[in-house]
Amino acid sequence: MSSPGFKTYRPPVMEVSEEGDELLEVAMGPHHPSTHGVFRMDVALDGERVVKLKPVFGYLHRNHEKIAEKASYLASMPYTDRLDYFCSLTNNWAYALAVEKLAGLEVPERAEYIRVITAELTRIQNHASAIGFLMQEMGASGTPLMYAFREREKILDLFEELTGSRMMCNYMRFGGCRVELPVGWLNKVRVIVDGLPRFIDETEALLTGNEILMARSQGVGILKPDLAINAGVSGVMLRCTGVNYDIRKVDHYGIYDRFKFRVPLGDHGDIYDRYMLRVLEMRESVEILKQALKDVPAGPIMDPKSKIRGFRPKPGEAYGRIEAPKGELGFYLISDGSPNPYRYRVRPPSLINLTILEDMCLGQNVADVVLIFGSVDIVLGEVDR
Amino acid sequence: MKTAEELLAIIKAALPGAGVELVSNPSPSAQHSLLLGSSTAVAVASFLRDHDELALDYCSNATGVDWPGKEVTEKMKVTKLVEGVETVVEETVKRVEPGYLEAVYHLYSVKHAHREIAGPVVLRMRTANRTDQVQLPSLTPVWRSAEFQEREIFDLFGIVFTGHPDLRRILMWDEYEDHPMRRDYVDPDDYEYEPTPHDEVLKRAEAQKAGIRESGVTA
Amino acid sequence: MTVISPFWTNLDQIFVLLQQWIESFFPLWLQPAVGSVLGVVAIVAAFPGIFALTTVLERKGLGRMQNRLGPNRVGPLGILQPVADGIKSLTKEDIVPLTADAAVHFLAPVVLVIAVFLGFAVLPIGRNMVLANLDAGLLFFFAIGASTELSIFMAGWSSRNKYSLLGAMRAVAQMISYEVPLLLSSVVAVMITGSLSTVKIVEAQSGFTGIFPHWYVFTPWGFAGFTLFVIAALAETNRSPFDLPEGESELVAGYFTEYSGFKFALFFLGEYLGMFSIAGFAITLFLGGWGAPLSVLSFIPSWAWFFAKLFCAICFFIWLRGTLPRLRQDQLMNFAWKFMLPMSLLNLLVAAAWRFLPEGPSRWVVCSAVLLAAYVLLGRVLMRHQHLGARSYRYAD
Amino acid sequence: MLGEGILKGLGETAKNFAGSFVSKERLTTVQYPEERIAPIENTRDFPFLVYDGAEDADEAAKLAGLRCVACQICEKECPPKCIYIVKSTDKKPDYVGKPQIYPARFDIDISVCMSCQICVEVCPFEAIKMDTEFELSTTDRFGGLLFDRDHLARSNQHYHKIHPTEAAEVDARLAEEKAKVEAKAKAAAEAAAAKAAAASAAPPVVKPAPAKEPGA
Repeated sequence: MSSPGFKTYRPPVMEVSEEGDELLEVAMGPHHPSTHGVFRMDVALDGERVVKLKPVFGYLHRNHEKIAEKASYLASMPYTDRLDYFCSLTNNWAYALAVEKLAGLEVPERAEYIRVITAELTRIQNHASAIGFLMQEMGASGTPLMYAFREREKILDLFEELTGSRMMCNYMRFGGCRVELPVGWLNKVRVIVDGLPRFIDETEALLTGNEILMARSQGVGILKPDLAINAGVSGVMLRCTGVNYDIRKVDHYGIYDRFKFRVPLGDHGDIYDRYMLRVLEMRESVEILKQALKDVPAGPIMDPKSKIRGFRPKPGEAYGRIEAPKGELGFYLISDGSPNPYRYRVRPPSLINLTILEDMCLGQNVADVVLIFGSVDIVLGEVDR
Repeated sequence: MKTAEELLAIIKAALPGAGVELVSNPSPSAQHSLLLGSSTAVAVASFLRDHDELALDYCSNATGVDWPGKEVTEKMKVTKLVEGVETVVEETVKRVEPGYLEAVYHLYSVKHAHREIAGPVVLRMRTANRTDQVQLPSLTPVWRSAEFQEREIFDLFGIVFTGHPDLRRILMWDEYEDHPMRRDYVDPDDYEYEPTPHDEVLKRAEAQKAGIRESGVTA
Repeated sequence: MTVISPFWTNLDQIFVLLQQWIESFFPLWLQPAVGSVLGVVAIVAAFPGIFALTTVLERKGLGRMQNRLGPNRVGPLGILQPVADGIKSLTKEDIVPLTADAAVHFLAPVVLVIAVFLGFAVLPIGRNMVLANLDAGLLFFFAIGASTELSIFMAGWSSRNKYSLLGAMRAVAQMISYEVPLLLSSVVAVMITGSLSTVKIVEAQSGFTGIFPHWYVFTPWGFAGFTLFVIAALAETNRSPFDLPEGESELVAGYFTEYSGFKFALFFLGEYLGMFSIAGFAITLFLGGWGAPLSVLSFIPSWAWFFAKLFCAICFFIWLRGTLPRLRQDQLMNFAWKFMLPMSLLNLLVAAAWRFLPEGPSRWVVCSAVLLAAYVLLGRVLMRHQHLGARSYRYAD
Repeated sequence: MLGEGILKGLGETAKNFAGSFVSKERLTTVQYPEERIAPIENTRDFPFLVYDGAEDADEAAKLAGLRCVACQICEKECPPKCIYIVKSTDKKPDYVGKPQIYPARFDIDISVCMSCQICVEVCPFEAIKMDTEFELSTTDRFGGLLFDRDHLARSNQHYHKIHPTEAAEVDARLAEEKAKVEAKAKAAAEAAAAKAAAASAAPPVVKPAPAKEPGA
């Protein structure tokens, strides 16, 4: 197989717009301050207006699925932390859920409660960071981002106390969790959860009424509901168009049915709606955490009969999915009875939410392309896998 | 949501000509799937999407699976003349099952999302073989969400989707020839190996370094 | 004027006395030249010093607003940070692109800094402490201020770089379209004072009724003029919500992309000095120049008051930079032509009405009512035209 | 009304600015080399091998106390394959006294290791644990980041220092196992002694049925 030598770089052919004047070809990325990682957008500009936009992926592609096929089921768990490196606990949970469906494992009560608590904490710190990065692109020089990171640090310290690492938690196992809660951990979580509404109020006071934010984000990057459903968009991007589809309510996975929480919906499908939905979802997550922290039952955190090594699910296949902060994160596993999965597929919410990036950006101003892209809230580890 | 059997019955009733079979799934998740014939796949897909009661308008996941040809050794009872006497003889026959590439789609309904708990409706399409006939009809016209995912299947598995608006490689660079996710994929050896301290990785790194040192090209 | 003890008057006039003392060493025919040279040396020393202080102040202020410490490693509390930055910019290699027009590329920062320094000539820093007491001081300032756009376009054009040209075009468009409301909002103070000379404008505001000074900002048209002037000043110096040219997150370019080393530092210096001079003029026109805020406090030297007010203006600029996101190019232009211009024109009318209405509360009510009505009306029309506004959100059942 | 939201936002940053001088909540900087965050107990950075012995034991004592029996389970289970074990030919007694193989060479390439602690999870002999030492920068990219057995071996006291509760549990389990093994050994020794005594005391006239030792 001859290795492809690097041919000399061929500059993209200069396209001509209908009016006949040349389009300005701008390649935004991969080394670009506002592309959330290595990601390139080939944008054709007619003056300030975007005429064509082609996203280019693959800079961070390490073929996580091929590695998983060669490794055991357990060995892939730490790699799921590296998918969406902002929300490692929800990635772990999605993978564990899919394997539990594949092998039909039960999860004890206490582990379910721990899963909900850690997942909602992950959702809050992810939404806070997403808002911070969006404001950073809008020009507010880091202030909202620093407030978001101040809260995120507290939550990451909680994760470090529980799992041993701030972002690479590797905490869930097939049939439960890996480590028992350290003494006093739940009280620390209660203290931090009580402080969160104050942070959300501070963010709302700083940003929600801000006229410049309204001017820059209302009516920009509008997404229609039927296109969103057809394009498989999920998470906040789908709900901002008014579609009521939250997998916690649809699939009833975990023990979310025991908690009373609401799902905010937007009506305009623009950047301001996505910002507001993330703020309101943070408030709902705080409600869930308050209810979950009230009665965490005692008991084992791991299904006693599940083995750590030599885990061989019976042949068959399963598709499990959860409501990750960025959208619907799914794992599709085919097992052939051997300790290695025959096929291991990750359904990345970020990649599929980008399918309609071009539809949202056409005709918009070039300054808005960065905002629309920021409001989708993607992470390249998950897009490129 | 209906079970796979009921779904099959509905499709058979509505589209008699559709070549749809049931593929059972032994795992406890019991997510059985429907194998679509490639000729009528798009028709069945748009039927499933537009059917007001099923309304499978949300294609959550589209992925490829590679099933290489397997040698199947079967024990067959063969009556054979052994020294003139009719006897039943156990014989092992080695048969090579032809391999194929498969595209799997998981569908959900957003319109009827809050009815009862619904496992995904799984559709499968299989190519004729793994070498030359690797065409499958693209379902992107039916579900736009399959656009990037079908490009990824083409990039990593090599299934050519006819009718896809913009079939290009999505993850690997355009000049790349091979398809990495196939079971018989061989790593190109021009990677600069990060020499780890042991076994074949180390040997390969040294060989490559030696190779580079001789040819004078700096690493 | 309340009686002020000689010690304080001497302190107030210390620089003037120092200048006269030095002049005494020179022959009579040489003294005016030496006087102005001393004035120039004072300005060239003082304001770059303030620039150095402001860079630290800005980074520490932004840090404190964001719950973190600013730079505190270089010198106690980070005071020597500007020295470090200065040395760094001096030692950095000064790269000039091959295709760049070298002469114009070199001249651009020089023109900018010279133009900005000239602006300080007519700025009254203290009681009879102004370098050039021109009768048309304000006119001189705005004429010189207009040439900063020239240097920016020179920088953008000469770098032969697509992005810096785009950045320069945007910067020039923004500065020119905000030049108009800047001038119109300052004309108000000129109308009431009846003179273009900055010294006279300051004197017109130096009286006190009771303990409150006669600053123009405490009148309805003065307050409106002040806010319009400050908003236009922000746009003139590419600061905070209007830092479009160099703060572009999409084109990642500004007109000084191709500059590095000391030339980049010169642009930086030019921008900050522009900020000081325009803040100085806002103080001169509306905040009573070197006047004391309360008659009781007028014993404190006049130049101290000027620099105190300048310090407050700098903190205000930093405060805005830490809070506000950036406007888009077309919104910026709309805001200038559809909101700032009508408001400043209306402000002229209101000032005229103020001038001819009899004294007393009726004048206050009429003027402020007109201004408020215009503000709310224009604001609502502008917002409704783009149907912006707060939204309420429904929840799934 | 235009500008109202902006003023509210300005108020917010002003509150934070003023607050940063007053409340600890609004100033979160920890000036790293001088100030340090309190060490969190469960932190995991890179593995180390546990040996039962004094903190400053010499090479031989370290090896003697090493718990690792070179079963290579961690080498198989390690996702990025960064552990490399060469078994020894001879055996050495382990903490219970039973002769066990020990690793002649035990390398971990910490430039490859992603500190996921799966080796700790799957190790049946409590021989490898996660350290909390993270300032490990070296100038040598290959040799410096390749830790050999002696560099990895750390005493049980060190383990107690960094992970107190976990270490206590592990010691309890090992002690209990040791007690069980000793009890069985003692019981077996008594049975053998009893049999020997019975055989030597009287010529085997009649073979007394050996008393059935209660199952250990």
